[in-house]
Amino acid sequence: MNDLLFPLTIFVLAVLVGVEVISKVPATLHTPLMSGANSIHGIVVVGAMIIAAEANDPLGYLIAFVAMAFGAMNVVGGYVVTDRMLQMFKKKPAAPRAEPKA
Amino acid sequence: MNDLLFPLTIFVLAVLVGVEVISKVPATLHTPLMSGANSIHGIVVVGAMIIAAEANDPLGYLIAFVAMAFGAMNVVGGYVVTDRMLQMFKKKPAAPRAEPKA
Amino acid sequence: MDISSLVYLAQLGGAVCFVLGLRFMNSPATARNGNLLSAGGMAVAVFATLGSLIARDEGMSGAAWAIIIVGFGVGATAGLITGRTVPITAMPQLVSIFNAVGGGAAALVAVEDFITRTNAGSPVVSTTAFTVLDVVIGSVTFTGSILASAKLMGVISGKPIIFPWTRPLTFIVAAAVVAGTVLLMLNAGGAVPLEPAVAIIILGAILAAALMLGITMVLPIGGADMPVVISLLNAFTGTAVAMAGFVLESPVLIISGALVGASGAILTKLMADAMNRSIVNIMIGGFGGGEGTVGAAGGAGGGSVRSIGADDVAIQLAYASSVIVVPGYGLAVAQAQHAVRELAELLEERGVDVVYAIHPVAGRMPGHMNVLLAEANVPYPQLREMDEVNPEFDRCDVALVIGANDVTNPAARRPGSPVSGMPILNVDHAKSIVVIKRSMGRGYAGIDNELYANPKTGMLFADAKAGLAELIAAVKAL
Amino acid sequence: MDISSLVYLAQLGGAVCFVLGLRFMNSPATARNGNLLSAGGMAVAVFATLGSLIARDEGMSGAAWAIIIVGFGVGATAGLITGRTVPITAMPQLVSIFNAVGGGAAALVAVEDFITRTNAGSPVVSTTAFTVLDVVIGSVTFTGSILASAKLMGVISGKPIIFPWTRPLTFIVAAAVVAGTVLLMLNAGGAVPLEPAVAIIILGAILAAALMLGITMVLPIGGADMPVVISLLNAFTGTAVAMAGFVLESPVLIISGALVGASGAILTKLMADAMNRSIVNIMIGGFGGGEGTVGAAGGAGGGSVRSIGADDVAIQLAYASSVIVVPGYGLAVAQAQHAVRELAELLEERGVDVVYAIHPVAGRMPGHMNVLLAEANVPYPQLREMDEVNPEFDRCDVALVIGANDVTNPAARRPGSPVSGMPILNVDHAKSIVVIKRSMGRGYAGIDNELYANPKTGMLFADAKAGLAELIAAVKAL
Ligand SMILES: NC(=O)c1ccc[n+]([C@@H]2O[C@H](COP(=O)([O-])OP(=O)(O)OC[C@H]3O[C@@H](n4cnc5c(N)ncnc54)[C@H](OP(=O)(O)O)[C@@H]3O)[C@@H](O)[C@H]2O)c1
Ligand SMILES: NC(=O)c1ccc[n+]([C@@H]2O[C@H](COP(=O)([O-])OP(=O)(O)OC[C@H]3O[C@@H](n4cnc5c(N)ncnc54)[C@H](OP(=O)(O)O)[C@@H]3O)[C@@H](O)[C@H]2O)c1
Repeated sequence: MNDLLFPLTIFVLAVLVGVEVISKVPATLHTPLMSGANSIHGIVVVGAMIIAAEANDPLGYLIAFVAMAFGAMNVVGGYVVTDRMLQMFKKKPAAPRAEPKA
Repeated sequence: MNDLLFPLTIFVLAVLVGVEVISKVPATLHTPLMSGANSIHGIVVVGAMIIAAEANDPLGYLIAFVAMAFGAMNVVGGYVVTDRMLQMFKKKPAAPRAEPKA
Repeated sequence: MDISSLVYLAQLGGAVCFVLGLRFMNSPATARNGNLLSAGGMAVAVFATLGSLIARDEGMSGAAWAIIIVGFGVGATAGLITGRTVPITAMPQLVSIFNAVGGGAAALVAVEDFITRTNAGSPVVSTTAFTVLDVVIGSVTFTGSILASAKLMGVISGKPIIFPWTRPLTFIVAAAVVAGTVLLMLNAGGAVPLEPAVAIIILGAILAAALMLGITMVLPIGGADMPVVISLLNAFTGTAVAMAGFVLESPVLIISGALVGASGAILTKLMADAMNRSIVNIMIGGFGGGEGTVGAAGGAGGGSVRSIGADDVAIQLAYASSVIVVPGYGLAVAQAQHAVRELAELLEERGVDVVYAIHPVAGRMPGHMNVLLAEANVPYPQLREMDEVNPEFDRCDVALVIGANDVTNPAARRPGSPVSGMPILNVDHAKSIVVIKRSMGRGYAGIDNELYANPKTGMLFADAKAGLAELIAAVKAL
Repeated sequence: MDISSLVYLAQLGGAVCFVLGLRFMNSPATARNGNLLSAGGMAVAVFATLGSLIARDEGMSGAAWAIIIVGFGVGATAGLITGRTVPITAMPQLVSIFNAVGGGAAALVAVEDFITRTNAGSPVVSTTAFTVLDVVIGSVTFTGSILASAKLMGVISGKPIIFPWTRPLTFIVAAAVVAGTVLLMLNAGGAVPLEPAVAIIILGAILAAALMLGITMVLPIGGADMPVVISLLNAFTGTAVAMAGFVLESPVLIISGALVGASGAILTKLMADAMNRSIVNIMIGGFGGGEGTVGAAGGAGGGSVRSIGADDVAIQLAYASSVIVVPGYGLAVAQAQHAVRELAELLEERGVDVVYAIHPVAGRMPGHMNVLLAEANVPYPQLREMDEVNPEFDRCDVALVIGANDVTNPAARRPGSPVSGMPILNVDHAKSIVVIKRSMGRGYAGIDNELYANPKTGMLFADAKAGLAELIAAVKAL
């Protein structure tokens, strides 16, 4: 089998998964969702690691370093920000005249 | 890469697609949907064709023939029945006192 | 690009069509096109495969051509004829038959592949595992589906059939399957070399045992639970086809099979959830064959039941400004779908607003009421789903319950009853309630319905079709 | 099982976690766990990759270790600090920055891979195509996202910036990208053999041109459309990462990238739909920088506008039995989320039933109001989505509109206005309406709102925060 067919197949299937998984998200969660999807493409850090391991000249080192830093910023920042946004969607007991506690 | 990893990957991705695609179907369409999914597994007819092409003894011929007929019944009957069920879900103009036409 | 790549892409395209087809089945408006798209994808995948077989260096033998053409012709004709002629209310049993043959085909594919490989002396552990899985799942589906179909058709009793030996037999047979599997795996791994003929006989034994398993699995389950069982077996077939894909190294089989396996499993869960039961519970069996038992006269709660005549009901209906019809299993049994449409049209001509309240599990299969009423050409917009219609009962003048029981039982709102937790139609919120059924007989859950003792409720004791005919005549006479 | 298979399975598991994580984000209750699951999957995938690199025969050089550890440290610190400290209302611009670096990283990965391959003399056509796609999409995203962020931060004007040369420049640059791509493909195919250095310079030129494209693409788009643009660029980054996966033959990159590409595209479409605009429309630009224009005094329809004082409003609110608060963009601008919660709590103490009506595109990003009100600890159950709350306006005593405009404009129900077809909140069905805003200024769509001329409407002209403070004082004084 042609070497391209496997990547193509998983690309197509992943696109289908992506389309299906989103269309169910309520509008109110769109922003956290955008942020969550944003963190996922931080997986590019894996690509940066692979080129870092293979770089062998100063230019290569530089590119790999920048890619590594960029990717890490994407992935770490993305998850932290998403979590901060979602943290706010907590249910509070609907206590009409709750005294401020602690 | 191990020969099993590719099939496994597409299996996993297809399971994810299947899970996502169904959870959105309204209850009223469950029966046609069961029937529609039923037609899809008629794809086994492709497998029957492959073994038919490779069979070379009477037992093989017999097995391939039965598999072929079973698969074809599944696929053709499945689509026909599903279409019949869905045909009935047509919108009629909500005409309270529509005269029978034609 | 070489032919095999083209074929591969065509098959992948077919699989994508399957997914999009299922997706379009989300909404009644696009569902039919979805099915056509799926069928188109299937045609592409099948013809691409045929092309690839023809284009092989060794070509295709005459025997292969004959098998493919005649086999397809026979199967397609059978599918076409049954699919076209079977009445719409017998659909679940037909789907079950298609399931059976699909599972059977998947099992046979694996068997033939195993025979070829074994005779060629080249079994491998991973393929053997998938072969056995395919054979077992496919065979269980084969007999299980036929049995499920027979129960629904009434060929054998719909009651749960439990013999004292069923349980032990199941265990023995299952143990035999496991033992055979282990032997074949050891053979493939080279640890226990077997003669090819012996290996094939072992596979045959596994197949026979699995066929038996399918029967012992479905026998103890009541007829009313069959739709869920059929859905589960549908998922099984999908899984078997995916296994066949592993065996034949065919990605399109893997993708389509896994798709059906997963979607079937979700669908089964949704169906079971809607009835407030667990899949395990249903599989253990012994439930759901008890409808028709007559409840204590007078109903639950000790309140007395008020009987009402067709003429009174006709007046109530004709002068109401809004009526909600609540159809149930009894409507399907009596085949009264056309009669109810006729009554609704009569009322609409008099300016009454009529809608149908569709409970997700009214009847005996999901969407049963929709399929039934659509057959009678009830306009789709008049069919209202439970969540949408429930608030409207507060504003409606008459709720006309026809052959529905459990889905209206207020006992579901309290804990402690078999239907507890099941969402119900708020029929008791209507200003006035009329129930058409033959007697004080119980429904699927086998419990009394306190709705009948509600002072607002009038009972019109009749077969649904006969009762509706009386009502139609009475309304016309007004 | 060998190490590479294990690593592969770990990465596949990570990808499955991403999907499940997104799935859990369906509902507020599970969303946070979904994000954690996704992060867990990421950690597994990253460590598995590290393990596989260490386990390679040639091991990892000191330089590689240094790059990975220091690079990760620097990036992670930057992400952590900004992620933790940036105020919640500045989230979209931050997401845009993360987008930029993600796209940049994807482009750099392809560049480095290209350099290595070209110097080794082994370019192939298919990989080259993916490399160029990756570089182009990644670079466009990089500059486009930075620019989008700058517009939202106000570093540069949020108004659409259109120079006469923007359009021609875009075409010239795009043509250069295409020409470069063709050259590189011909080189890889062997038709036009180039020196490695030349090929690398061409790729550099493509990269530079794509960076320029990102700028010319986003410049003409108004600040208010930026959330949609950011979402689109998010999908771009996903696609770039998938391309990087093709280049590096890394399935996990392909799956995750395609997942984000597809889900981002759908999300972008949903966002654009909710504003009743098409993506193409937005990308053409020139719209959405015009808020603040003062409408004709007296409002649409020639009706006159009634101004009302805080004390009057306080009495109306305090003695109402149910109040629906309709927050909009002005509430966010004024940072009045805490004030509105305080007012709502005061009213609840007096027994008034208060809920918030959340229009899907109120504010300037989807979910803006939810994020804002959640920050002020408004209990989630009080936030009602449009479809759910619209019927309640008929029964509510006072609708309190705070800094919302377009989402309440009845003109949307008629054709012929820029907001036509957008579903709106049925504020005009309330018994009485109070609007807090600074002036008769227009909203995002730049049109007058006839709601203000409705006889039931009283206008409380004030900054949202100041106006609410007055109201709180007045209610306390009652
Ligand atoms: N939809 C599904 O997928 C599915 C699948 C399996 C089980 N179930 C279960 O089935 C039940 C469905 O509820 P349901 O309210 O539709 O039905 P039901 O509770 O089973 O009650 C049906 C009623 O119809 C009456 N009836 C029977 N034949 C009739 C006839 N010829 N004319 C008039 N009435 C007749 C019976 O009373 P008389 O004998 O007094 O006439 C019976 O009480 C639920 O408990 C559900 O969980 C549903
Ligand atoms: N949510 C999204 O994803 C998104 C993204 C892009 C665009 N949009 C669009 O944005 C619009 C959103 O509608 P909307 O009703 O929320 O807002 P809007 O129609 O833009 O109106 C906001 C109103 O708030 C007032 N305002 C501004 N600053 C204020 C302050 N400090 N205090 C009090 N009031 C203040 C303004 O009037 P004054 O000047 O008189 O005070 C203005 O009319 C829709 O047209 C939507 O299509 C939405």
